[in-house]
Amino acid sequence: MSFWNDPLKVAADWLLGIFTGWGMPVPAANILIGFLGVLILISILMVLDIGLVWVERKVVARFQDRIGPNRLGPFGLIQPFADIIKLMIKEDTTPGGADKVVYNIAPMLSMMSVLILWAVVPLAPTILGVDLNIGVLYIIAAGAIGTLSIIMGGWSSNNKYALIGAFRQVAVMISFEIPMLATLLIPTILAGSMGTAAIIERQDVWYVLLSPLGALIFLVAAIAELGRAPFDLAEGESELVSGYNIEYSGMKFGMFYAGELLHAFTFGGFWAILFFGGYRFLGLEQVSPFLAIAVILFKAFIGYWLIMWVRYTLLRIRIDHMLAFNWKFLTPLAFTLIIVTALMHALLSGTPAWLYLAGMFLSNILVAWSALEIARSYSRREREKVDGKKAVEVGH
Amino acid sequence: MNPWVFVGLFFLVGLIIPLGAIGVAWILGPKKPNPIKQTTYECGIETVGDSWVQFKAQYYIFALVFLIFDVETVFLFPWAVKLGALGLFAVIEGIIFILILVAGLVYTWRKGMLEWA
Amino acid sequence: MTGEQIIFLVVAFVTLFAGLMVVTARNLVHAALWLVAALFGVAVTYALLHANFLAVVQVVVYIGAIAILFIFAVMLTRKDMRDQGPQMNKNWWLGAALAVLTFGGLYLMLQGWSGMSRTAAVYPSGFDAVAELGNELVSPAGYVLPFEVASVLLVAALVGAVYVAFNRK
Amino acid sequence: MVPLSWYLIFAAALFSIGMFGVLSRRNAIAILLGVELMLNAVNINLAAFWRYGNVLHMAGQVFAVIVFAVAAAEVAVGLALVISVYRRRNTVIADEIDLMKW
Repeated sequence: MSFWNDPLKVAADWLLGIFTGWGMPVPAANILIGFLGVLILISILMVLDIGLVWVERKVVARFQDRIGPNRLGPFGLIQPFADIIKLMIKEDTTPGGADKVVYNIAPMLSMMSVLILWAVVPLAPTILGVDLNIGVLYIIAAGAIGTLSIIMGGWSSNNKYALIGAFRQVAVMISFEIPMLATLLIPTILAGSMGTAAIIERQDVWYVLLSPLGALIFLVAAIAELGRAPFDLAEGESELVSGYNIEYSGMKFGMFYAGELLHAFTFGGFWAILFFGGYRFLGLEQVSPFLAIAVILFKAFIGYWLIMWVRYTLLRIRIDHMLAFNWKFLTPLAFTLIIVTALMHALLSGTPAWLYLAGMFLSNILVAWSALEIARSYSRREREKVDGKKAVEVGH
Repeated sequence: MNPWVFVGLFFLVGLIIPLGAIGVAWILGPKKPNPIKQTTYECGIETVGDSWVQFKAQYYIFALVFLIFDVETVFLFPWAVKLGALGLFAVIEGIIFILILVAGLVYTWRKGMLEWA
Repeated sequence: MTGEQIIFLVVAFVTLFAGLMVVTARNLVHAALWLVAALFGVAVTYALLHANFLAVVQVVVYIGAIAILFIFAVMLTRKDMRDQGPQMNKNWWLGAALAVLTFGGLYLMLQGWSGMSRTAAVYPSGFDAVAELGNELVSPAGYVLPFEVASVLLVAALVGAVYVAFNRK
Repeated sequence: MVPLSWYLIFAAALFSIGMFGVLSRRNAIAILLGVELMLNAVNINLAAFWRYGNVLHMAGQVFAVIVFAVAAAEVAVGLALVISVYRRRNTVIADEIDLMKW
């Protein structure tokens, strides 16, 4: 019975007994068990990734009023495996003049930057890779490695499109990292900890209710960080063909592609952890760890679905508009939100829970509303300036 | 034990799995390179010069602004962790910190450095 | 030799090798990428020292921001980046001699110091260094002034850098 | 357990490598790369002394954090100067930037 309550510990103890029985010292055995656990987790993630290929293709087809893969197996379920086999037996070309070492490392780093994120994802109260007390910053650190992999891939391909695509992508990624860092501060302030496990434990009220604006900014910044539409200007098919991964083929391209899908799913998971209570849902997580895993995967999938919805509905934004949107609107808004959240948190802590909740929620709405009003009046003035100029020109 | 050992394991496995996938593909796939196949793909047009074209200085400006904001925002994290226990005084210090930061943003904005053109 | 020592030696060796490549690589983009490797090695060193916050900040700030800025700067100053010509100035042997002398001098000085072979106390379990750091950074008895001055310094750097590099006149 | 001396010698070696880079590279950007190595070596020392001294006193980590800020400021201004010189004189070779030399 205890296995169903705490499967990780039971399995680890069982393995520890076996390994020490072979005469292995305890720390070495612990590390070996950790290695096996990580290997199993990441293998499951890779299988999940294959599933995501099918989900993505099926969902995009539905959004575009098509059927999507439907030939191989029921509902085209075998399609992603066929894709994998195709990637496996495809010739792996390297462009002439490419920087071979950097060129080959880049796709691996790209995949790795996604996989290491799962070290801080708590799947259930007792199932967590590592409980780091800087968990939230770890997300950004992993993102930094992803940024690096893009610039490496773009530079080493010896292709103008790839380099320009990489530059654009990196400019967007680093720009939107600032609002993302800023919104990560909000769960940190509310929970009083940077650890992802602690943030979930202290989330008796979903933080999306305390900070709806923060959740929204985080989602926007996450989509930009992922480089998906409407922020996928590196891919700009009409100008750059495919951006930084244009010269990659076969499995190396597959790594970039699979990494992007898993990254989107992972950020859905982080959205759930930071703002939607992670594995917690109506006390289900107390019943069984397996239910908790189901809850967090379901929430992550909802986030992923939302990201897909945005991707296949909106148009691509031009780079100057995107950067202006970030630096002139999102970043000041995010910093205002931190100031307001910190002030309200300090002023309202100690007051009844309903007052705290109402104060937080209303202040967020107020900030969002006034930001929209300022933006609206600014754009009206800009429009009038342009219209006035036109009127003068016509008058001449 | 140091918790980073397990983070290290994630890095290790995170490298091994893509390496394995690419390695299997390398073993299975055909290897018949030829000069045409290895030309740079630029929509069928012959490549002129190398890929090192002149870039807009604007990329550098955004990276510069990003660097400063990145460092400053990262500094706010220890403050945010301890915020609940420290009270209003610490909150005001943090707000001053953010306002100094925003002053830098306002300066860059007014100088017209955030324009792409 | 314990596991920790082996990890330290491997990390130190890799970091120093990457450092040597930074100062000798002909291609500057390669030098910047080797710098990333060296900085990552330093981040691992922080992790070995239980300095969690420093380790992540090292990756976020150095690899995520400073290395990117270096690569952008290299791309912008393209005419000099062709790998032709000597990458070292004519006094490079003097620099090398000075570096070796510095290392030798530091090493000898350290040998004469009594605290050299000190080992660390066991890391107190349950001690949250990040919260303590936050406390020190904003409490008036701690380092609140350096904390605020750091912000002023960064804004000054931003203003100065923007003004110097891109004054449109 | 790793003794303190290993960290200090490691930091000293990294510092010397950085210094070699600063003294002997011709390219101004490469010189700044060397400066980064030197700053990192200093930071290793600060973190090591924090860990091997009293862990409850955060001074070492606070100093290291301030060094991060200084490093960021140094890179921002240093690279801006290099780019400024490049735009005016079309070179980033330190020997050729000799307007102030007599």
